[in-house]
Amino acid sequence: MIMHDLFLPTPLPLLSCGIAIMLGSIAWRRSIRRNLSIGLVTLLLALVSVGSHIGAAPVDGAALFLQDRWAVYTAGLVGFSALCILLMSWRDMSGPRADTGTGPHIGMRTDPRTDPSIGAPNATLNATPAGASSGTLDSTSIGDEYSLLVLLGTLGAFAMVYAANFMPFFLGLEILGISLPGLIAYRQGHAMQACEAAMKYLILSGVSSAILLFGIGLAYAATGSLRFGLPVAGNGIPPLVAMAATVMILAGMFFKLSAVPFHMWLPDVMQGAPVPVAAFMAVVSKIAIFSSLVRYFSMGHAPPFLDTLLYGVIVLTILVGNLLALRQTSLTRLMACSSIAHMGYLLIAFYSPGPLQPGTLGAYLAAYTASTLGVFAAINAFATPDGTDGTTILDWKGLFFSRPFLATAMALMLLSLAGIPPGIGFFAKFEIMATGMDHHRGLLLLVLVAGSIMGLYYYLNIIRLMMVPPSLPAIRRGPGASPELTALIIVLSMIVVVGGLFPAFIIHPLFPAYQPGPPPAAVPTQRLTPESM
Amino acid sequence: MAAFLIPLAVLCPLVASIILFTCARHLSTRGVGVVACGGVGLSALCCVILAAWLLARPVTEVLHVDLWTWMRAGGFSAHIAFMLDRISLLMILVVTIVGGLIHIYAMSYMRTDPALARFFACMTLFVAAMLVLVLASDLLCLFIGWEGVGLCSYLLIGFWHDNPANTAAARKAFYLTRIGDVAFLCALLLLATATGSLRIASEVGAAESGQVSHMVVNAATLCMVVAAFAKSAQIPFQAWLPDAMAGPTPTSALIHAATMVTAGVYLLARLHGLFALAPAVQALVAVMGVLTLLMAACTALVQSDLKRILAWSTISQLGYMYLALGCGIWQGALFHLMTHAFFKALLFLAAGSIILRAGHEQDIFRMNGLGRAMPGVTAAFVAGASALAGLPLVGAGFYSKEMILSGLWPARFMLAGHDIPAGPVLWGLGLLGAFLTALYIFRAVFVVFEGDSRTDPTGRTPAGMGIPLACLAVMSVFGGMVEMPDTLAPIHLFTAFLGLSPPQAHEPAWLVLAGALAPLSGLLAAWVLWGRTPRIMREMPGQASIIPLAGSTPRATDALYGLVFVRPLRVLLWFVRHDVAAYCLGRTGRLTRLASDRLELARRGMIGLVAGRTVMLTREGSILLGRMQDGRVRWYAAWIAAGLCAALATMVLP
Amino acid sequence: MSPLAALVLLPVLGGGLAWVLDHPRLGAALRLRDGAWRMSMLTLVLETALLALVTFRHPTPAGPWLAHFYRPWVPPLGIAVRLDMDGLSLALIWLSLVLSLACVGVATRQVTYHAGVFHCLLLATLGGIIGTFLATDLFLFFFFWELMLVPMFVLIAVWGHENRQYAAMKFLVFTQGSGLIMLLSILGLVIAHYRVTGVLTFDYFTLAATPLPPMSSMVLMTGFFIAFAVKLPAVPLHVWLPDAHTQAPTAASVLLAGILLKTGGYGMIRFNVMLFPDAAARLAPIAMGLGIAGILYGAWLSCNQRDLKRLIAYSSISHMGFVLLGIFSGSSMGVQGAVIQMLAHGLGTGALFLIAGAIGERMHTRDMQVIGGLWRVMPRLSGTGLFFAVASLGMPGLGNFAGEFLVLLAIWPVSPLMGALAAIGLVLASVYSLRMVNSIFLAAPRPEPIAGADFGARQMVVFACIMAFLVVLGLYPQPFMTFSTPSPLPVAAGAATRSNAP
Amino acid sequence: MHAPIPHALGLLCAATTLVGAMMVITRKVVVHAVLYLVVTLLALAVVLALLGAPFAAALEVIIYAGAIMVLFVFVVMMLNLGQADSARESEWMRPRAWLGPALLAALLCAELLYALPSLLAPLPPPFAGPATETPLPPAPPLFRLGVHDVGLSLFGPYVLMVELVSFLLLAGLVSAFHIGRRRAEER
Amino acid sequence: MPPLPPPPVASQALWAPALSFNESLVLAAVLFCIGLAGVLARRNLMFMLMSLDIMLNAAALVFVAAGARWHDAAGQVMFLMILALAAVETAVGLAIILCLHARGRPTLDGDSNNLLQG
Repeated sequence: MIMHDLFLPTPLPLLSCGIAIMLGSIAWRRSIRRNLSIGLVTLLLALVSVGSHIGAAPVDGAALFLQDRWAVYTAGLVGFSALCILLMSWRDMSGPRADTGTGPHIGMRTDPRTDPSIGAPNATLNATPAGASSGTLDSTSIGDEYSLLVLLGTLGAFAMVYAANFMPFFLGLEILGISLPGLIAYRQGHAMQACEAAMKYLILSGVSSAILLFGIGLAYAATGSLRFGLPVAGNGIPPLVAMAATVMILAGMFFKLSAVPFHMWLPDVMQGAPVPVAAFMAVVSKIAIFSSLVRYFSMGHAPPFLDTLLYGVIVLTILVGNLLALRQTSLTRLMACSSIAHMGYLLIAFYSPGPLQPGTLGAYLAAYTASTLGVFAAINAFATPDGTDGTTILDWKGLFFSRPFLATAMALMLLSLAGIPPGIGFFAKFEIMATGMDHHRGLLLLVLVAGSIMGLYYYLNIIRLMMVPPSLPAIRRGPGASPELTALIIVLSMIVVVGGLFPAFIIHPLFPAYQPGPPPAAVPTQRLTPESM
Repeated sequence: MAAFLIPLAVLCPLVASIILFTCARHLSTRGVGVVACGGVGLSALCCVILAAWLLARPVTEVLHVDLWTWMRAGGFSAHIAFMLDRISLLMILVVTIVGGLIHIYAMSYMRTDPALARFFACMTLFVAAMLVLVLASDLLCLFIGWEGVGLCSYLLIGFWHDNPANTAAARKAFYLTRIGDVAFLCALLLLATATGSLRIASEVGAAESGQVSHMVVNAATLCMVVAAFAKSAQIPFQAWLPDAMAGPTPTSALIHAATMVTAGVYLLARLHGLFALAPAVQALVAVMGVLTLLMAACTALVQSDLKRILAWSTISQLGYMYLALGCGIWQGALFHLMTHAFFKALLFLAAGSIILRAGHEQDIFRMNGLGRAMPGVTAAFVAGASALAGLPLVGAGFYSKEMILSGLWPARFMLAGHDIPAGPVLWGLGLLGAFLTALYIFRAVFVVFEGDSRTDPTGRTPAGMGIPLACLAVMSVFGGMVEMPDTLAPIHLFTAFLGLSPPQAHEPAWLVLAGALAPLSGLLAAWVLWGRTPRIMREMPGQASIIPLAGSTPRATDALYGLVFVRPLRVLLWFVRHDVAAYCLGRTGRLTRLASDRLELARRGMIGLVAGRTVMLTREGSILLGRMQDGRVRWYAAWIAAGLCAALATMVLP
Repeated sequence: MSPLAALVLLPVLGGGLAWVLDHPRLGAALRLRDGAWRMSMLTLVLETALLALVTFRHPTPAGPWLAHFYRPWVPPLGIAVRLDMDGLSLALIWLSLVLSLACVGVATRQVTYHAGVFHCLLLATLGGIIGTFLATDLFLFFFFWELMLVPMFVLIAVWGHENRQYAAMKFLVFTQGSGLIMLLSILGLVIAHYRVTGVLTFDYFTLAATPLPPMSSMVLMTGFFIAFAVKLPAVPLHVWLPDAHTQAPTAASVLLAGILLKTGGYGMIRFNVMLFPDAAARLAPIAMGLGIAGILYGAWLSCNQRDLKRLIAYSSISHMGFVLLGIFSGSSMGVQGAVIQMLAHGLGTGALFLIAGAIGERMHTRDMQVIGGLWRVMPRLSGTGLFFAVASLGMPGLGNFAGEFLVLLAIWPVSPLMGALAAIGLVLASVYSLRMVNSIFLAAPRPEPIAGADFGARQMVVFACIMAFLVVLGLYPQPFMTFSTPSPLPVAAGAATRSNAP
Repeated sequence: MHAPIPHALGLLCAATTLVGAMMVITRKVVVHAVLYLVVTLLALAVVLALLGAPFAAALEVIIYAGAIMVLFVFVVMMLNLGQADSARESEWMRPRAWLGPALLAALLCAELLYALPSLLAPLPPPFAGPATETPLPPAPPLFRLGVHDVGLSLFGPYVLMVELVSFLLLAGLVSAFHIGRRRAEER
Repeated sequence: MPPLPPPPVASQALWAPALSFNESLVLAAVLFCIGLAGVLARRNLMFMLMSLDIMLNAAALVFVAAGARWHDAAGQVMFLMILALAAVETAVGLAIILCLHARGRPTLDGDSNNLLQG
């Protein structure tokens, strides 16, 4: 009927189709492997098609969706991350566990002493109807919604990334936000923790959604339009309404980004969540929301009345995130805190629009994505069926000697996060500093330096622990990670190293500012005027 | 040929030293001795040839050997360069010949020591360093030798390192001389900055032509005086030398008597042209010299350790030399330096023989009556003692001391425009010193050799020790006759050797007479006090009562050092025994951790926590509720709300 | 490939091969014992040969720069892989190689615990250091600057002594943190240049021509200065050093003291004094004050230590104080003196750490009061130790004195008081050096018998070489001084090379 | 300007809404709160209707006050709450516990009211921004938007959003299903 | 997004409102704050969920009022979306509440027995 004036980026219908097919498949016969495969294929297709769209882009720009370079880039990152996360959970969801008899476990710790709910796992297993393969898996009954929820969450993230209107943005956000409690609850063995994490997430995200919605409402009241962007107060409306709207929208976004003081939930929730889901929260949802944030302010041109707010939030985020991370003993918690800090670094780049900014944001997002995914993949690979869960830092003690490959990869990722060459994080942090320097964000950069030093401490603390020689002379070589995890880790390591050594190579195809040649002349020199110096 | 011989003279002992250091295990005791003595002997041979060569030339002839440019930077350049003139010729002869004799002596003396190779390595290295010192034509090059002899003295004093006292003495010596070295370095920097070079000749020339400001000359000479005093153990640096007797006796003979301590004298004599431009400094040198002379002589009078007596006498004799230098009689100082090298080496070596045969006993009061048991050594020691005391005609010291004393009489100081005729006073004090010298050395002679034999000396003094003793004894007796006062005989070989005109005899003849009588009266007094009734004096508790001040001097000095330097340094060291910066860092780290903890607490809901605790206390039995008060989700939500409020506030507020 | 790039890459590649060779199965297959060690030696020998080739290549290039390498890296940001070598870099690279050879030759064969990784990391550190000495693109410089720290961190953290983890952490946090401040300065400079000229570049020569207002050049230089002062170390920022040096394994201590500290001095010459001459002149009083403080404070603390390696570490602080003093003395003489001092200190202290390592290996302690006199049992080790202790106290005729004297001579016209204070450091130097000598070499031996042999011929050859270097440096430093004078910064020439390079 | 009676009705409904909301958050017994919530929602529905959105008002009554509240009641029944629970609730609701939240809420309210257009419309805005240079009309006109308008918009340009909302519902369904089933299984 | 409809005919569109735009905004703000206070003050998860619903309703009210102000149906479309969101949140929240209730937190206390904390 109105298809001709619809504009729809391809990943969205692709994902929808995937979800529909998956629902159909579940209805027909439950099989986790098939669901996972469908999910992987869908995500792969979506990833491939991030740049394409259905329908013609409306000329007046008043579309629900929009597909510019930035959206394509972040959508690519989102798709890639979701793919990685689904791959990461492949072993846990589908691996044969007849021999261990512990059921599917995602980053689980099946220590019967600590977990009261593990009382009768076998009874649970026997009670479930026989699954696809050997009849001992309960993964068919438990795990089949997993890929569905991942796909749904990814769909929400895509919707946010492409959104040009408050409505798809808000819906995407909520789809993502509603999928997450379900995903969080996948943590077997720690059912109470998972439930509690889900509860916390739901309540707090509800509050933040309400704030965001109220903000959007005010924006709508001020402008009479749902266009995704800074509201400009319309006829008869005092500008303060638009400003309040912006502040409230920002607060909602900051909650999802877990910027201080809206950060409280993240460590708890990530600790309670299964490892891949924690990765999903740390990467997919944050990239999506960050992408929207940048879009909202049209590449970070924040109005001046937000200066105090942004300054305060950035400083607090970096400092508090790093300070919190210093004391953590749980690895997922630590990653949560460090991700808070990384959001702070990203916000510096966000807050410094200019010729360097797109490259910086791209580089940093890519670095953050690859490194964080790598860390989580390593944690997941570390978790072995016999009960060691990689989420406690002390578990990693002496890993360099028992599983050198895994430890090296982990060290590489952590170094990249800490911003030490040769990881891509080094270049990314360098770019952030360059961008900030360009804007004379001296205070923020000093805070960044301080935060980086603290970060160095806790990242290297893990590396240090991994290098503590094992007390037992007999080195037990743990079972190798499953092939898909190994491959994933290798790919991520390659990205981290290659990106670190040849940053131009990674970023060049994405941003016109990165085309070779003498760029300075071509760069708009709005910031080169003497008075800005 | 000569240009080749100078480096060779330095190189011979150096190579010997390197061989001894590196091949210690492969050499027999004999081999070690051969290498060491061969090195020094060859060097002595070179020196003799050089002497023959140079003496055949006019007196003003100076042989310069520039080996290479050491460093050249900015406007400054320094060279590794040697020069041979009459002064350095005298010095190298003394060093190599006396040194050679001592080496020969040491071959026998140290025969049984397991670390013989190290000993000789240090000894030969010392000779090499000393030769560098006296031959250098560049002050920086001289500094190599200057520090080198210090290092060797450190190694040799602490040679028997199993005893911590020895190593402590060694370090004390090094530290004190190092202070002087720093002063020397400052002098070098001053001069180098002023002239851009450190050539001795050019320095003196520049100073005399007025290129160097008066201020710089004064400062530089003052620094050098400090350096020389430290090296020569003059007040206030006198403390290290007596302790340095902890080393083997040949070491004492070579380093702490004959050569190294005279390096300061040599330096001042070498730069006499420069010092002539700084009369105030010269006056200071003279005053300090005479003070040291008297103080050390008094101290020597109350010592009971044979080697310490000799050590204090060294300090005292060096005081003479500085007195002479301070009054501009640098040739007298050099003359005394030479004779002192002879007789002090003799005295030390003889003392070494005595100590060896007395079973390593050094207390003179425990070795009476050795005279009959070891007549040869006794004779040598007495010869040395009379030379030291300056007994007229039979002691080399008489002539050199006479030269100084007669030069003192007319001495005048030009201080701040005033002409102070200080000569007679100094002369009188010098004469007193001569009296004291005779007194204390013959005290030792009488106590050691006279009286009943208390100890039973064993063995015989081997020929390897006897021959050097004999040679040195001959030199001590006759070495002074190369220069005589006109009153006695017009022999002025020494001044001629230095290329100076013989001194004009202005002084009355009774000066010579007084100079001769003073030591004789000292001898008499010693005989009266110790020769006749050794027992009584020996039993007298604390000879310190005779000269109370002198008796307590060494202890007082040490105490003073302790009070002024060591104690504060120790205290300071104790205070900063930990790295302050590291401590501060630790505090910062703890603060950071604390902040992190606090944040964590805040996260858990500090307010809720506090409130909960209050509730728990006020209402009984609700521990559960108290724990429930630990704010969680609401607390998080409250943060969100608070953040929103703050955010809105930033917007609303201007 | 250009020799310069090969110089940087060769150690890294060799290290990788060493790692591979250490694999037990591979070693067994090749019938190779100590495969990693042999590979490292081979790498170092090759590297030395390469360096010799660069050094004695004919014809000598016309300018002061001996070799160049240029390859674009991140063109949009004006980042390039640019390596240039002048006499200063060459001298320091020679020092690095000599020391690495010494420490691989003497100290690392005993490492059996994951020897392959150990050698790989050692060589990687070396590669990073050489890169630091060569890089003339500021980004590249920073890249290497950071890169060399991680392997060193691992070396300390895994192979170090009892408190290694803490020391490693401290080391990395300090150096890395200061590095970030330097990065801020680099970026500030780049952006200032960009504002003026519109050209975004990290090229050293181009940036050297940036006209800067005095205030901002001061701020930028301070950023550089802090990073280098941490590395050097200057006094309030030295806190990491004693721990790191003490806890590091022998080879890492040698590298740390011998070369890593020199990157600080190198950076100060290359990036502080030459990039910001005016600001450096204004900072000079403070820097020189820090230098004096370092000389005295380091020596002072050194006097207080019982731990042998700690004593040497603090003495390093004292020696590097002279370097700081010389660099900021404002005269070429001072810089020359600082370079000589760096070379001499690298050799001397490196050797002392090797000896301390040898002692630790034999006695299993670093406590000087426990070690007791060694001369009777190990005369060669003790003699060597004595030599280097004497060198460390500034004996004329050895390298340290030449450096210290030149520095003092340069500082004297500026402020005789400072010169005198610095000279007092020499007294303290004698105190700590001789205290060390009298505690472990020339002292009463320990009652119980000592296990372990004296130095063998191989060790003695290595040490003899180092001694010979020190003596040559002390008695004939002139060629080094002439040679290693940092090339002046001809702005026009720099621009010319830039235009030629691509 | 306002018609007095509808305006009074509107104010009354608004007041009812607020009072109801206050009662919701202060009740001890969950069922009471649910009932007050229903009252609040009904009053709000009237407000919506008075604002010219009858469709929204109807949905509010049907879905919110109807369906969702039934869900609440259902859960309350399942939870099997008793006297002990209400006692605990009153235990938790001491004035001290209200102090912080009330302060925060009041502060936020004050800030929002400051930012929103004043109730006394003709007053000049606090900041004369560029967008408000034209004098404000005394009372802005409101428009009635019926089912027709909403339907056109919903299935016209926003049809994709309807699809997205369906996925939102699906996500909620799956999540709730998953969580709920886990409860059932592991009990 | 559709272009704004043409200005309506005054007689048909202009309608004397029972509540002015400003009043409804104020109502929404106060309602929002009451809901927020409820979330902050109550420890029972049920009450939290209800407070959340109040907040969402406040936001929905803004959209409706603004839609009437600008004569834009998108406001009511948004209202619908919020309604859906509220339903979904409530459903998931109640599921979690049941889950928690069944597993050892029968008091539904959001504060106590937390396993996840710093």
